[in-house]
Amino acid sequence: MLAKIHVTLKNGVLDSQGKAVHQALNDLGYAEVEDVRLGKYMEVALSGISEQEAQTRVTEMCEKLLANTVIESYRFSLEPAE
Amino acid sequence: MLAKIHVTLKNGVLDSQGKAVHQALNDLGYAEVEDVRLGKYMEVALSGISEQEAQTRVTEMCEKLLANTVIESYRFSLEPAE
Amino acid sequence: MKCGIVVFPGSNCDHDCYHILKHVLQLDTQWIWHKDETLDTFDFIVLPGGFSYGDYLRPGAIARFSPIMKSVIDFANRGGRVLGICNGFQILVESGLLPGVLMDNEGQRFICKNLTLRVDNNNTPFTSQCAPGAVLKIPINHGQGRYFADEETLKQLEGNGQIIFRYCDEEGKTPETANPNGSIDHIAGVANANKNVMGMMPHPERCADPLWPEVDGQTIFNSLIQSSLAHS
Amino acid sequence: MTASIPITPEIVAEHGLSPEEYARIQKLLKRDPNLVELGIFSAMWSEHCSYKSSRPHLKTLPTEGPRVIQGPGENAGVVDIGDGLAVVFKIESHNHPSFIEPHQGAATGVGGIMRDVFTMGARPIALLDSLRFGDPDHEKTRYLLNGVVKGIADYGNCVGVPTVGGDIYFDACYNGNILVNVFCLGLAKADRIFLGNASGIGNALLYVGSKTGRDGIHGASMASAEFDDATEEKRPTVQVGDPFTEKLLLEACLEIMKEDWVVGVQDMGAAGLSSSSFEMAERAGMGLELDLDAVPQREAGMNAYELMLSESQERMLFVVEKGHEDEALAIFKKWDLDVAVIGRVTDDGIYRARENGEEVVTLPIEAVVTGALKCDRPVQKPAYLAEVGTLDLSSKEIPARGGEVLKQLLASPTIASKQFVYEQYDHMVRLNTLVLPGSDAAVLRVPETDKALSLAVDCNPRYGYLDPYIGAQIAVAEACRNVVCSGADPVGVTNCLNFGNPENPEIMWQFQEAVRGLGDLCRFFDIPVVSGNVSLYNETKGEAIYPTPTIAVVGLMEDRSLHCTQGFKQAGHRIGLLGSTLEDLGGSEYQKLFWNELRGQPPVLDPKTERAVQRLCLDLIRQRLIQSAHDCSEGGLAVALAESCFTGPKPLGADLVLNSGMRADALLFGESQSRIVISFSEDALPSIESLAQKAGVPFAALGTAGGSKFQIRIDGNEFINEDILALEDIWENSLSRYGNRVAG
Ligand SMILES: Nc1ncnc2c1ncn2[C@@H]1O[C@H](COP(=O)(O)OP(=O)(O)O)[C@@H](O)[C@H]1O
Ligand SMILES: [Mg+2]
Repeated sequence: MLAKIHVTLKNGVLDSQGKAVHQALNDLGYAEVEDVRLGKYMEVALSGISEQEAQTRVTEMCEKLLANTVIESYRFSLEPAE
Repeated sequence: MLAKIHVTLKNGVLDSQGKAVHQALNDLGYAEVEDVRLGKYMEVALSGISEQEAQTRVTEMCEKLLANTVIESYRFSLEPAE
Repeated sequence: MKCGIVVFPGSNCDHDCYHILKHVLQLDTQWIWHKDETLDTFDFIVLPGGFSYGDYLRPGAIARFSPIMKSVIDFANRGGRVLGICNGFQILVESGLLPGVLMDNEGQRFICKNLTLRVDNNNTPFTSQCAPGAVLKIPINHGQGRYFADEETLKQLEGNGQIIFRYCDEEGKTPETANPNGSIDHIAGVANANKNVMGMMPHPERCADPLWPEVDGQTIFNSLIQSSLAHS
Repeated sequence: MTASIPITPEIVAEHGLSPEEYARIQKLLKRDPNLVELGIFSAMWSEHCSYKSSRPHLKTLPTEGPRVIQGPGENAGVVDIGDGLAVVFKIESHNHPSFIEPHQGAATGVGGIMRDVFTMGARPIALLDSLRFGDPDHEKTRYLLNGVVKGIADYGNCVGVPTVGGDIYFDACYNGNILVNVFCLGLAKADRIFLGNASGIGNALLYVGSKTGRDGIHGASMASAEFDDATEEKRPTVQVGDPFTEKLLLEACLEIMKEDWVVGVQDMGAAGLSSSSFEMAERAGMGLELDLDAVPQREAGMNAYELMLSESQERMLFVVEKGHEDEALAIFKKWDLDVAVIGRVTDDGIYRARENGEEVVTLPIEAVVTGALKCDRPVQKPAYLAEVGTLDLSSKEIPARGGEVLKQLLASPTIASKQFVYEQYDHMVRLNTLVLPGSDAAVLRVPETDKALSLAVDCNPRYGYLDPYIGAQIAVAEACRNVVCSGADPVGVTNCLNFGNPENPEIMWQFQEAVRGLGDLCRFFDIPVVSGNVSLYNETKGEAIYPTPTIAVVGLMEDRSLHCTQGFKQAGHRIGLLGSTLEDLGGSEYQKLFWNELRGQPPVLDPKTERAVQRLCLDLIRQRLIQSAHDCSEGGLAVALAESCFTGPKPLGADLVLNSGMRADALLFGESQSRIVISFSEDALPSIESLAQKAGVPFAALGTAGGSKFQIRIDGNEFINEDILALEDIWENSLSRYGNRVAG
């Protein structure tokens, strides 16, 4: 099974990296860019557990390690391994 | 319009972050974790251009700035702004 | 007096802290290995700077789960004094011993340079030897030192005197130009509510050897020593 | 299976081997090689590993001296500094990878050179980076600058080795081929130096570090595509570094090196497992037996070809005495590293590697390591030299005032402060950096002694273009002068020779001349060359870079309290100049910026004068007669004076008077060698004058430090009068303004 996890900054937290990329894109002539938000994308390959277990376990992993919930939110989907 | 962009390391490129996170998850008792790959996720808000234009422009942005195409691949989808 | 320095994989200011505590300040100084699970008795513990676990994922995120950290957290919760410097600060924040987070520097670049800090609370075990409002010259060395906390937390920090250091200019003022990394309210160091745990991004161990022209970092270690003496 | 593919002429060509070279392989083996073996020959006989074009020339360098413990030929050079200590150092290039991927290219360059140093048993304590970029206006330059600097910072900072100095030049000759040369210095016990030696029959060959992946497997794109049908995308050939693993590897290596049963060690650099294992066995005159299946692997299904040639980073090969394998494994496991016994030392001089139980490599070791055809490359003096050799100054207008000129020079990224760069590097970790970046040379204390080391790196490529012999000499002279200005005696040199395609006789001539210049001056100064690196083929589309023999010098001072820096210390101090000024405008930054040309002769370098100036300067520092010393380099006297004004504890103005019969632009902006700007308190003047006279060195008092203006009068006329803080702002911030801009 593959957990595809997105970790993004919560609203209201200044995304300085996103801001820098936004600025850079504008400077490069992409005037149509209005906003940029940067986050992390993770793929965690899991084996030997059911989808239901995976739901709980991955939530736990995110809460504990993969996201810093003071400033970040996370969401994930589970897919059969390719 | 919102471009949702995923940038990931190409196959075979050492993912030292993924390796460290993998190890950490195993150490935390998540023995089911078989592999971890880390990448970036970006949301770029665009305005005043058509979807077709956006396709070309976002591709260009990825090639030029958002992805390091020597070691990373990217993919994106375009969605109407929320 | 006995102090300990935790060595995480990737710590790289551990030797520098050791040098200051052991050779300059002549304390009984011990290494604490991250894989150990139990802790000796110590008067204080230092979490040194560096790149624990390569700073992968987020600085401090993986280190906080090192086997030794359980004992360090217990030690802190029992009132033991813990000083986190730079990466050590990041680990304390990730482990929940200190409030807030440390994010990418606003300019997106690593910065190593000398600068000035204002002591905003000298009534702590880490700053008791500083004059109120004293301006200390201490270098920074980090890529992810932008302190952030939400408004409510900030209010609490302010109210409890938990904001220990702020980046400032040479006169102690805090214009935008004196904020190297975009930290909220210029915050460079914070303590927990009990003031027995403190984290700071600047490196006092880099200016505590009388060999160098600048020795302001000594006041922080001296404060720790004095307060530990008073304590024991 | 990789062993069974028949070798066709196309495959041989793909591997960069000539038909003659292939015939030689057949003759040596008395059979056809298989594909794995061919890959090994290809890597080992490449220019990079075999030094086939450069070796005859390098042999002429002076490499010996009473302090030399290890000269060229090992992973790094070793120089005795007394007190039972030795310094281990080397400089190396990572030019091509950095052009393709600046961040990873530069980062892995740092990783590689550090491994070269800790392989020898030394703890790395300092890095220098010598960088060459294209024209600042070239579309890729800013991106490359930022990427390279970030790469060096990410790697060096993480491992915890301070980057304490370096140099940076910008010139259009690097538009298509930047240079990233990184120097590392380590400290070791003089009697605990480790060599890359695989001796002792039955001893174990230990692999340690990261797992092997398919990183940077060159020369065989076609061949490897064939055995890897699962490839969805073309495999990237750049290596990616992991500084965290390097840090663990460093600590683990230093820990295991306390043991007496460590026989030899070498890092896996270019050509990975092949070059390290072959070279170790060759040095010991032994054979090796390897089990490739035991090699820790990052990806599934790797074959012998890939395992032998992968350039995955952060890997080392150890030979440990038989019976101590378990102790060795335990130490590496303590540091969470991948480790495995992958082979044994044998006595027959043959290399045997097995894959799935089948022998896929059977090669005579000595023939592989030393058997490359020596090339006696033809040389020919380049045609361009006749064209550019002359410079007619009479047709050039002399500016009436110098303020604007000075401002433009200070803004030139080659001259402007490099603070923007070195602030991104941790230059303080380990508490040894006595003089931080920003002075002529970095000064590091030697822990537990009163000594200090001084480090500088230099090379002006324009001088090398106009005359590679003199260009190389000036590079040595200037690097030594920088070290001397800090108060140290030069004790060792390492060099990185960056040139174009050696198959072009004109390039080969440049190379030969530069090596001759380097050798001659080092012999004259009596400083040994203990290590080095050669990087050839630095060109794109037939456009070669200018000859760039980068020179790093290590200096030693017995009493670290006698170190000196370049900034003026207080108002009222007098300012003077050691050495004399000639009309040296050829190759200058002034010539490039204002006349947009590069022609004439490079500055004159008289070795005797240079030596006299350097000795006098050291004398003055050691007798505590001077408060600052700064050598004159790019931008000439005016820039050197201004820099001394900016870099003291507080910026200071200066009031200066010059008399001369020469063109004002040559006087102020010409780049005459063997000159040092000094400052001193009034009462030291008579002693300085008399010492200078005794030494036969011209000395002139120029004026006084202080005030808010930078003023220069020439023969009674005001030539420059500018606000010092305005000048400082230009110098201080030009490079960061450039680097922080995104486009245009
Ligand atoms: N790439 C770099 N990395 C670190 N420090 C650098 C770099 N380039 C220049 N510096 C530092 O800036 C100062 C001035 O360098 P440079 O202009 O080359 O001086 P000089 O012309 O006297 O040799 C030196 O202290 C040098 O170490
Ligand atoms: Mg220079």
